[in-house]
Amino acid sequence: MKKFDKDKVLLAIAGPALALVSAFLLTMIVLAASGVDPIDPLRVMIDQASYEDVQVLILNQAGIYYLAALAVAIGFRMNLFNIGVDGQYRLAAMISAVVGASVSLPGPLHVALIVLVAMVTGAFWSGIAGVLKAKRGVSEVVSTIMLNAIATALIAWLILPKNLGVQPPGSNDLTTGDIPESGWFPALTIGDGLEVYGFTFVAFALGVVYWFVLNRTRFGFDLRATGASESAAQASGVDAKKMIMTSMLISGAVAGLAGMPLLLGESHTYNLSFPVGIGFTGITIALLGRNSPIGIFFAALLIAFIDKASAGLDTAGYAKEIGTIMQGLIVIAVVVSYELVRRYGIRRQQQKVGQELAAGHALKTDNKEVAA
Amino acid sequence: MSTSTVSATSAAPKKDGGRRKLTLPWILLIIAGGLALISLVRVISGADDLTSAGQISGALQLAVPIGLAGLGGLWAERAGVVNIGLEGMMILGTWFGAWAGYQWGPWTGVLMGIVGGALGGLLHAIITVTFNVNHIVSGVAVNILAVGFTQYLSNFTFDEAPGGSSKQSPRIEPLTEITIPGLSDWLATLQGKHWFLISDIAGVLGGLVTNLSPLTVIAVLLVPGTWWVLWRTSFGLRLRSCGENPVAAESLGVNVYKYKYIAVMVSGGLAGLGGAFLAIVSTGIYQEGQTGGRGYIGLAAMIFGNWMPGGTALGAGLFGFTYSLKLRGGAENVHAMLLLLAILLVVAFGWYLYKKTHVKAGVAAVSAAALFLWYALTDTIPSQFVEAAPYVTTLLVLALSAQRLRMPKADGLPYRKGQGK
Amino acid sequence: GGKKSSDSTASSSESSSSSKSAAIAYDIGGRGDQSFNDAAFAGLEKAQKDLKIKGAEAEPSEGESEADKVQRLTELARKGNNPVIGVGFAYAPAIKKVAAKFPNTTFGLIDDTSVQDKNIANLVFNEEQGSYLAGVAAAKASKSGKVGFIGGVEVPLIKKFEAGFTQGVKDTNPNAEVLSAYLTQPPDFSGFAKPDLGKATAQGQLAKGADVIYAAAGLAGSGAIEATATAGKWAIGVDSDQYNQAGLSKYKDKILTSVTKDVQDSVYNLIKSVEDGKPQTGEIRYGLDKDGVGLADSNPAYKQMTDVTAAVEKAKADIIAKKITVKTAP
Amino acid sequence: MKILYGMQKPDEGTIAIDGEQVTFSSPGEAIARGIGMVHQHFMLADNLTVLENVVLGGEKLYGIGAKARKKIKEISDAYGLGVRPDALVEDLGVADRQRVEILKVLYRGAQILILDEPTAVLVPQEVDALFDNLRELKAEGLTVIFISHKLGEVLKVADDITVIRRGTTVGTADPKTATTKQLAELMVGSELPSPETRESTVTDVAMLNVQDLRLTATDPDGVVREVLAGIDFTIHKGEVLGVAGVEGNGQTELIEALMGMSIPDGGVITLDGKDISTTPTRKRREGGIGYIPEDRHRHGLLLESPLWENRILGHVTEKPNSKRGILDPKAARKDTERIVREYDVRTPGIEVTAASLSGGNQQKLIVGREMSHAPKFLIAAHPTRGVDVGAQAQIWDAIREARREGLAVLLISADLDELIGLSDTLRVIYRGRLVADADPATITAEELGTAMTGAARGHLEATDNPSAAADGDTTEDEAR
Ligand SMILES: Nc1ncnc2c1ncn2[C@@H]1O[C@H](COP(=O)(O)OP(=O)(O)OP(=O)(O)O)[C@@H](O)[C@H]1O
Ligand SMILES: Nc1ncnc2c1ncn2[C@@H]1O[C@H](COP(=O)(O)OP(=O)(O)OP(=O)(O)O)[C@@H](O)[C@H]1O
Ligand SMILES: [Mg+2]
Ligand SMILES: [Mg+2]
Repeated sequence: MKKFDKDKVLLAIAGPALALVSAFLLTMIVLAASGVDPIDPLRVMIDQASYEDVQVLILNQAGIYYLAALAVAIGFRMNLFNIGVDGQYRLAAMISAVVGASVSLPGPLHVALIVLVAMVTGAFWSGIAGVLKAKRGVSEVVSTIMLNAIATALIAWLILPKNLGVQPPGSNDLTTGDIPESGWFPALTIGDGLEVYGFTFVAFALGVVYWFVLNRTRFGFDLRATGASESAAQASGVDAKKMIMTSMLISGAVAGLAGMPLLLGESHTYNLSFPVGIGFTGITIALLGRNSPIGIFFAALLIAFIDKASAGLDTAGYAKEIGTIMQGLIVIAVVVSYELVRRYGIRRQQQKVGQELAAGHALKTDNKEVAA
Repeated sequence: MSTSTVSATSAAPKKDGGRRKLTLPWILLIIAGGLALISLVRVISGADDLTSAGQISGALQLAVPIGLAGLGGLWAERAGVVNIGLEGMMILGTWFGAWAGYQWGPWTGVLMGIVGGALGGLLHAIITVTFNVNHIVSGVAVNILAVGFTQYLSNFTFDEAPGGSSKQSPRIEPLTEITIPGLSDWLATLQGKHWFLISDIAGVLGGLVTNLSPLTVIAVLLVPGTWWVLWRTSFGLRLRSCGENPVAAESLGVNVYKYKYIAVMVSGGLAGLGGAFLAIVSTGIYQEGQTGGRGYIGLAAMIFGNWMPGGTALGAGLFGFTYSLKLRGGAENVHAMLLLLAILLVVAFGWYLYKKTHVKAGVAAVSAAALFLWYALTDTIPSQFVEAAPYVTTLLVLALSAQRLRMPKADGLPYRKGQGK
Repeated sequence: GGKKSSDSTASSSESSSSSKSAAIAYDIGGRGDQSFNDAAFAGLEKAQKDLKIKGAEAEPSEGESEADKVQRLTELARKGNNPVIGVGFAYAPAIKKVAAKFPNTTFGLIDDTSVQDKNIANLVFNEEQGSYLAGVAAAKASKSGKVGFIGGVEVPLIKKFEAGFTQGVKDTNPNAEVLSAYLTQPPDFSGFAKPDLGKATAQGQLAKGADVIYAAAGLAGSGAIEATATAGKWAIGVDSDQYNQAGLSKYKDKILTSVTKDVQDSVYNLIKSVEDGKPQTGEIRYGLDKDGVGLADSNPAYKQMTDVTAAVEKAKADIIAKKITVKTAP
Repeated sequence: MKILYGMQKPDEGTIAIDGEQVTFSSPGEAIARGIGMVHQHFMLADNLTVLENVVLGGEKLYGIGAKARKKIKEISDAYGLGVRPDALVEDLGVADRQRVEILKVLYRGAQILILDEPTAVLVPQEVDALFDNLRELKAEGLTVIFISHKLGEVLKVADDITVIRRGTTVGTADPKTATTKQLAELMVGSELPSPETRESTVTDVAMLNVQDLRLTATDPDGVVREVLAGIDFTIHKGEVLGVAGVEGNGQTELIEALMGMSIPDGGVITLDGKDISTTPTRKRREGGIGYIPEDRHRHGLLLESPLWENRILGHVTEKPNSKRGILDPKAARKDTERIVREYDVRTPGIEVTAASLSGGNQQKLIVGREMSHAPKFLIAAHPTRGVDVGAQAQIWDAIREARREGLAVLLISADLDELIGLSDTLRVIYRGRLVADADPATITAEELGTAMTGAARGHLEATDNPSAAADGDTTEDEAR
């Protein structure tokens, strides 16, 4: 049994390593093909990441991505494709910012209220897709795409000064007003004024919760079982519709949290330039991290690194799209190499089964093809 | 994958002919009814643009890229490959279409747009078919790469061209538009009279024959074309069999890999054509971020249309229509839609009452009343809600229509040759 | 980005203050948007040429947050660029933070006066005044008494354009009707980038009888201009003189005029003031008076419409003389 | 057979057809050489019509239109297959599918026909019809390779018998002289197990009682059909109630209703004195219902998960799998090892995925899992389908053992010998109703088969069988 595990570890490392190497090689080929120095841009990026302030940026961004990716991963774990994380996250950030700015409570309570409102809002928005799927069989892919756009319109309306928004004098921006300091989440200050959002740590802690719930609770088992085989899960006693609803709600609630690091740690208001597209990056990261809390962690760091490090490319005279290309290549390289490694692993396992049976009970002898 | 087909027949005694089929007369009747209803709303609300020729041709133009992306999705998924990379393939289509279009004319642009999309399809096929990787991952990767590559390439191409920049291409010569001279004028006058139903029909027909881009005609023809190829040729049969039961197909000597490759490349090509349409016909220019999620909407249209070409076209048409309503008339048109919705709900109320489902009837009645009130008490609705109209409509239609979606059975599932049982 | 900026910036990133250097941080869209950002770049370019200084640029990436803006500005400031100009109101909170850390650097902030400091120059424009003139011209040129306004994205900035335009139309012809529409809602800023939406919207307004259409929609405006010109009606451009824009040469005859917004000059002026040792600070407002906004008259057809130009001139004089105050919100 | 059909490549050895040596690298080549195969698991695409399934891959022969339809009718009539070309395959019963498969092969003009376990899902009458078909084909000069576990059938239909075990030929036999016993010994190296259970353990304590169960299903088009009606039965402690029936007559629905996977429209289900008619599935399982599903891949296993997680499946709320909502993987693992040991599941470990086990071993794992929770009532649907003889015996033993200790069993099977051998009471389900009952001690498979086609009703007596079967058209009238 122990030997089996060692193989597993080796295989687990082989995948990502193979992937990163080939992704960087491919990027270099692309650069060389377009007549650009293939090494220097990469050097610039790595250089960038050696600055403390960029590192903090990466970490903070990774926390945001981590939450978004967790939200997506919860859906994926039971074969629900929540494309709507983006809308859920924005709506939740907006509503919770409004609530946060309009009340004043003692510190921890204030923060807790904002977080709660965000989770409820996110869950509400994803819950619509959940109800439509469970009750009416509407594909969540379609409904969440639509709900993203509807969220945009709804936010645009809500944030008008005549509704819930504020237009600060002299500004062309629309905001939700400022959250008083009691509603800020304490940050970890390092060096000269560099702040790691406190919520970043909450995000990573949530990864542990995610792992625990999924792997150590009955609910998590049911959820994974549903994802692995809906029919088998149903026969095992899982109420599929309830499961769809529950996981959609949880996914939305976590999506709602994705706006919190920024809202509680940086902007303290929701405005027109609050970032868009986090949910989509979350999809990439969840897929890259194969829905595992650790995988997602590294994937979030990697994507955040490329994001932030490539931002410095244009000041160094290179197109910063190199970063985007690199992300695409990494996704492909990672999944392809995972697949290759997986196939190799299965082949080994099959061989083992075969050998065992041949040796022990002589039911089956060896054979080269693998049956799935 | 090829687990026992044996137990699939769970349904017990089944009367034959239980399946009611939509026959042509029925479809025509439904269309006529819908038109009459819209006409009624137009007359009451005075929103004359509801069925004007411009409205219809605008709708058509907005629907074409979505419809093409949807058809692209259909080709891939009918062969068992989920294609969420449509957006990326569309982006490639806009870029290649514009790049070739501004240099060598629009038709070359169209061709290169298709090629560009097909290249994206090829990549998707290599990853999903040969490497058997999760189709969604691959699609997402294709999307990211398409964005990255086109933006990167623009720095070397459009940026250096006169009239272009790193974000947009120089102008592309337009394709000559088709208008049937006498007919469209006659229809236009007829429509101008604002008669009940007749003007509406004239408007719709007028929209279909006025200032028509040849590419629109091609795109529309691709709908029946796709149906014919996939459902009436042996090529199509083989292709669909790969999406339903690849192992069975393999056991009959069908080269599943080949068909999947072809399907995904055609899929990319169609999405690319949609992109080229955007660049060449809709705008005459490549513009970064121009597709703006239309690939995803196309995918939604395909699911909406139950993986059938006609349904996909219907989904795209619905979206194009509401979108055009929103853009052209904004508040007024969408306001009129409130009335339409209210009337539809009254119909639903009657139906539920007849079916004796009182709770649903109640909900329908209350919603209808609320909508009537909203309609009567306001003259317009906030532009933000107008913005959401196409999406809300799609969602409502999906939620209210009975869902019996049937996706190809092996759609999105991994397949490896020689692994069936 | 590409090769062009490399020569100037690659070196400036290494050696800091040996020679003077100014920097701009772009708004979403970045350089090449043929609009707002490009105008700012033109100002920097002019400064590079005339003042012999170096220029640095930095573009935002999609979906970035305030922290990234802070980081970008900090980096530009730390490398000794002075002034550092944030293009667009989105930079306001970031500039507030960074300006405090670099008291000796001047920060320019375009389109916002909500954050102020000794070393912040708020470069703002009276877009509503230019738009008012466009409204006057439109009302005069319109035969049907219906004119159209198309905004790219429904944000307060663009609503200023709408407000001025509508007021100008109504003051000139109280019976005229203004049809207005926006292409997208924030934070979906693609309304500035989808010409096909501009086209469809313009076609809708034309169908309703509008015969002059003013599009304040960035690039999407080109679609509106195309549709309007094709229908033989008048289009009014925005930001720069679109009559002279290469991409629109086919439709130039039907581009009545354009509402200009001299971002280029404002950037240049700020850089120059820093260079001269008397950095601008506080609100620097560009209105009709300083020709910071205005109405282009490159189209000969426009110049021939003397009743129109006369009305426009009169309105302009009235605004400068403060006889007319133009609203900034509809 | 996969090799013969070009789906897999041999390491060594030769194949000769008509004395000519051949090698195949794809099924296409095998088809071209006149080989046709009916697979153990049907190779049909549900969402395509019969016509489409038949012409697929052979479009060049007669096109895909009217000509092909004519040809299909021709073949169908010639061999009495009764195939409707335009029906969707998903609407067909198993026997019909079987015929479509045969038609597929004939359509291609195969000279060599391979049938892998073609009778596994057929009732005796259908088997006879199939054999008639085969004899006709034989008369036309076709070669037929017939693979089966059912020795009686082999003896009945074959002209020559080869026995294969563990991938090698272990012997040949002449059907005219060989007996099933001899064949069985060749096959397993020992005597063939039988499902016979003679001593009765039936008590008079009712464990499961079902009264007037009714279930309707609504088609997507809104047509309401009755899939179960008037179902009444009681299973006592220590009793095995066997339900015979052609597949698709409501067995699946009955199981689902008992498991709580579908909500019946009427009727009462009582388990051990408690009304569970509206209890959710999970509660029913906790309450002592064990379930061996008819389709283990769909309903019994998470194929891509390790064995120990499969051991948890269905019993996640019970010991040793979890405590107070929290899983206990350690205990679950340990218990999995026990099951592997006790039920002789052949696997190198409990971390391998369920998919990597053979069907028989998967089934043993499921049986072990269900038995581990000391069920009061067990639903065993086709417990030995597709399972090798050795595993079959073990599974039967497990059921017998539990029955002795007071387990009530609902046994649903297409294997009539298994039904007759294992059951204490027999009922026949036809079109959603229990139409007949019989005493397993006296009934024969043929008589039961007659009742399954709906031709006989009421209490089946071995002696009045002929009169019961007399009035009906017995073979054609199967479910659709
Ligand atoms: N000699 C062998 N060498 C390697 N693998 C074998 C051998 N015999 C059988 N197998 C494997 O065992 C599995 C079961 O084989 P197969 O389905 O052909 O058996 P079978 O004899 O047809 O059994 P059944 O009668 O139950 O269908 C297959 O996946 C096959 O690959
Ligand atoms: N190429 C191979 N080499 C070794 N073992 C194999 C190979 N292919 C299949 N097997 C073994 O065959 C078994 C699974 O085969 P498969 O899933 O085809 O069985 P099955 O047809 O369900 O079994 P059964 O016929 O007994 O019901 C496993 O034990 C697997 O390890
Ligand atoms: Mg077999
Ligand atoms: Mg087998």
